[in-house]
Amino acid sequence: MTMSAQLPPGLQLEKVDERIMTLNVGPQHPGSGHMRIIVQIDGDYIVACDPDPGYVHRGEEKMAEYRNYITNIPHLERPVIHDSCNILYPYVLGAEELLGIEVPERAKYVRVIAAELNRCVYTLYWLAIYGIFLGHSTMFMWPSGDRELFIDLLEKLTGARVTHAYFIPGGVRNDMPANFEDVCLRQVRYFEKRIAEYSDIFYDNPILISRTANTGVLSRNDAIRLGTTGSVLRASGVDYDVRKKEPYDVYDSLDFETNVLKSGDSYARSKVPWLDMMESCRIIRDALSKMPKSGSVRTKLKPNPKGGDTSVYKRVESGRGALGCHIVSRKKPEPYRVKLSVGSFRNLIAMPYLLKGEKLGNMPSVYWSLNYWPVEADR
Amino acid sequence: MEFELLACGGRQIMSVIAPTFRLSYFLKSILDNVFWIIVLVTLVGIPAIQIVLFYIEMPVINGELLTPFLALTWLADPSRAIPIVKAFMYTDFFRIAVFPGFGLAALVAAGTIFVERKMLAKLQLRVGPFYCGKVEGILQLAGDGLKLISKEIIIPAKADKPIFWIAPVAFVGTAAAFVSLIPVAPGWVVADVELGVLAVFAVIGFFPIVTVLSAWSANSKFPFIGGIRALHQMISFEIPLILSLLGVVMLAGTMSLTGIAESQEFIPWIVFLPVGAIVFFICILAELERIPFDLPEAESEIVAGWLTEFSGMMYGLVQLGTYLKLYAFAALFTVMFLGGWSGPMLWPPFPEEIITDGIQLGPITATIPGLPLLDQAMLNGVLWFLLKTVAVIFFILLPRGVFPRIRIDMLLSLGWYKLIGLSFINIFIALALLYAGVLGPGGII
Amino acid sequence: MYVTTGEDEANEGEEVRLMSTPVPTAQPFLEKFPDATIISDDVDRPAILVPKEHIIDAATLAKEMGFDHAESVSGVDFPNDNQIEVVYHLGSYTNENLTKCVLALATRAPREDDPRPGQDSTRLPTLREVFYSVEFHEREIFEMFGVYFEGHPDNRRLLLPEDWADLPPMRKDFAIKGR
Amino acid sequence: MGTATGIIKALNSGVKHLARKRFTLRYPEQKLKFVGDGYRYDPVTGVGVAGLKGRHMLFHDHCTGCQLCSIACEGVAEAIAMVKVPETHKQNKKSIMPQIDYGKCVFCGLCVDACPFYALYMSNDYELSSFTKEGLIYTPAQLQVKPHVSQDAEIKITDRGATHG
Repeated sequence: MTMSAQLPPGLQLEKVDERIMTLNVGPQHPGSGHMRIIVQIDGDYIVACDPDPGYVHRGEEKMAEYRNYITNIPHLERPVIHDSCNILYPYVLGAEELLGIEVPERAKYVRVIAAELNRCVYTLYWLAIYGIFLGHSTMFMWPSGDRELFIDLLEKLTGARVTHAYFIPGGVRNDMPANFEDVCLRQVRYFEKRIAEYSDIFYDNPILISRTANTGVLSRNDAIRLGTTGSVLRASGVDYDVRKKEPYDVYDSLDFETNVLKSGDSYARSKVPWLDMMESCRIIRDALSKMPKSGSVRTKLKPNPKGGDTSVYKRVESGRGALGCHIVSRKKPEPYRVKLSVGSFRNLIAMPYLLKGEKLGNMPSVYWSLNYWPVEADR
Repeated sequence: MEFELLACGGRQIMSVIAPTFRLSYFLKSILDNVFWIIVLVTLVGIPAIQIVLFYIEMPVINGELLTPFLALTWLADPSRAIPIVKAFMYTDFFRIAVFPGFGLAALVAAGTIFVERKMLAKLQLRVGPFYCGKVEGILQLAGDGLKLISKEIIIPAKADKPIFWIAPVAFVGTAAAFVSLIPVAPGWVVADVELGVLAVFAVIGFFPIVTVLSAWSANSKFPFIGGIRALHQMISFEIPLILSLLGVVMLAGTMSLTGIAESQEFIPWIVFLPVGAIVFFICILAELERIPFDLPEAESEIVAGWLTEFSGMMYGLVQLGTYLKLYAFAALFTVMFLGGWSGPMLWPPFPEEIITDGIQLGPITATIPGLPLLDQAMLNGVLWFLLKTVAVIFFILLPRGVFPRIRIDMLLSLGWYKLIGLSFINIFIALALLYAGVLGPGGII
Repeated sequence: MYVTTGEDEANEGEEVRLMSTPVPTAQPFLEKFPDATIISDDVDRPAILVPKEHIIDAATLAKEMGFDHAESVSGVDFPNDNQIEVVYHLGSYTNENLTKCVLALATRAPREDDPRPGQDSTRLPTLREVFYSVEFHEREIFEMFGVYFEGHPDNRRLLLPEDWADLPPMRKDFAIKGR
Repeated sequence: MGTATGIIKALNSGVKHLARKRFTLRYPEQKLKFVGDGYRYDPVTGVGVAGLKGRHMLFHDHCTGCQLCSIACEGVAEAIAMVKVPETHKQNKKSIMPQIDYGKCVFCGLCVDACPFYALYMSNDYELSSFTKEGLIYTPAQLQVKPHVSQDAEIKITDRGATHG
């Protein structure tokens, strides 16, 4: 890898390495999250970038091998507490297949609603950080405040504000409270109005567009080749959403669309989650209307269920992209191996690739537009 | 071993956390303090009193030379203190430290910080400072200042210490020098320079130097990048800043800030030179390092830019300098484009009897003759000036809630291509107005 | 923007073709590699166990069938068989017929009894040349299971601290305290 | 001119929000209202009842000392320990009841799901902070007390924005 070949014509020097400055962005840096990015810059240009995650590695997969299928639930949601329903979803689906449990129809709808509410919670948090990374403090405060709407709904539904522990093999822990539908519809309708207001100040803001458009462009081929997922992939023009392509639970009966943008730059990557939130609102309203009004929401489990001698791979679409769970079972109450294939970890590979040759000022926007959540990637 | 520990009084041994209390040490510390107080009073206090007594010319008030004795008697009788206050108000020290100079600017700066926090909070659907000071957090700034003062000042180990210490003070000093050039009301200006506009640019030219010096002396990567960015930004925006004012200078026919303010008694120049005003305003934002041009302090890229290594009150001083600078630039905009203090008379005229008889002050019945201390025109001018300045400050603060930060290459291309071009257009407009005989010295209006 | 893509090989521009293969089963692998074992013949979740000598060929075959990215690479330790299994879950974005399908391509490497850091005798060929997206996943398997991927350009630790001097933590003989 | 229009639109949007209602919960004065009296579980149907997963409520007259809650917690937080209680109940031969360490509890509520005797529920009380670690350990006698909570703030949506009324 010759560095001089990466530089613009005027900057190609013989001893280019003497001009390189190494910046440690993180883990105590305000623009990094819980990770370190070792950035080498030449003037204002990034010539090399080496992401160094692992500062919040907690060994969730190892812990899962020592706990049974039920007690794993509060642990496995820890990597993304803002998206805890979605990260539990593939595990729960896999456990249901391994343990041979049927899920009641109403529980499937409740699950979908909880998952979509959670996706909004996560995306709003992500958007808030994206705003502050671009120096837009209003975009930090508005989503943080509007997130309260969904946290409030989830708290009514599950009893906890962030770590819900709501999904369980066989359905969900508890039924909806009495007037949940009305409250949910009212707040979601308000949120749809509210989210449209983001466009004036953020998404249609000419300064933001000129700042993020055409930066960190990930072409369609590269997005596929690097195996990126979620909003990064859809911003690069690949129409792939697990909810559409491999519908789990009741997503095949719901009315929604996937949002695909062509340009593949930071702007598109930041806009796709915003559009997804609107679709989430649609899904919630659709699911509330199509849901069976009564019925059980949980199949009762045996006290200490054992899986077969097999393995499953289930995946769902989380806030950060496809989230797969590979569970290997060896006829024990505990899973033999649980592997979470998370979207953040898959998108991480695009980071050194995109940041090389960018300006230093684009580093936060490109980094965060990858929808990367350090805690989830480390697991 | 224990005996040794006790014997040395817990002083030399690092592992002893609390030194053992001894009455002798306690008495010694008190005596130390008394000794130093006596030394300081002898070396500083008495010479100061002597200088005041024998070398400073005291003012002549009511036909009497003010002696310390007279001053003390006037302190006893409040009504007789008024002439001293009046005399004090006409000294240069008052102008520098209190009214058109530092005191007013610091007051406006403090107000700006408070308004910025509350307004930004409103815009972002928050509450903002709320609990400190009972009324909408009005004492929050004082609390923050107290916190900054009480914080430890940490100097990087390999910093160039003298320069690093001087930098914040020099920053505040430069900002105060800038403030001193601003005329607030007719006759009320600290330094009434003939070539006022040039003097302003000479002072502004110090800011990048101070910034780069502090960034360089910190000997750290992030301040270095921030300092270089600040240098780029300030230098490239000084050119359109100067060029955009040329139109006003040409039309007014003078470079004195007072003269420029007086030249727009009826119509402010912003009416004729809106392009120049817009360019000047954008340049102000860039020079002040405010969002969307806060690249030197971009916290998500380079931690806090050139402020990264400052701690405690050093950081507080830089912030004070920044807000003084903000006031000064807003005031400059007011003087150059909005007509300074000119405006219809809003201040109510003083009642006749107050001017002739003075004020009866409550139960003591101390009549204060010789009012008004400040005449009506001056108060009206200050009112208009502050109103306009506050309006400009509002527009300087507003983008912080609305825009994201821009990138350094966008910033430079904006400064070098667009704003310079626009300021030339502005100059041509001014020249056209001048040669058409509409405006300027000897013009129609 | 003067550089849009970083690595040299990226600039060659791989043709992403829309292929219309029939919905695959695991059969083509069995035909080509007779010593492969079919674990699952499910339409959506086929699973094949391939000896490690053929893993690159098998991955190439999978890529020709239309699987274009690796969704997940997970390792499973089998101390009873004295083997470590590495499972590549391959998915497809481009092939319309394969969008539901996740192919589990597994291979096994012999597991040394006493894995010590620095002695990476558990070796497997890397699939990075075939699927670029396995790069970080293989780094994770390397540190978590001690499987050294021969030919991987960047076989460094990823998540564990630099001073980790114990067994690879995801192996079964690394026991959690108190459990 | 698209840029200028966009900038003006953004400024306009910002200024408009100066008149909006503030969307902030002033926590110590206002407290959010929750559904019901806390998370419950019905072991017969196997379905819970929605509610806040706050501090536990232990009904001494139902607890049999079966340790199922403690076993459920073993894999999660190890927060529940079974301790001797002075009182004697007919159904509780061993006189042991759960004691919960809220320094460890993650409020997942799996212990409530494990209880087959309607003895362990969760309540709306979430203000559990203490100056000492010992203060976070709640004995069975403390868990028996019904918490006194005053929570009434709810999200109200009006034309001028949402507020916590």
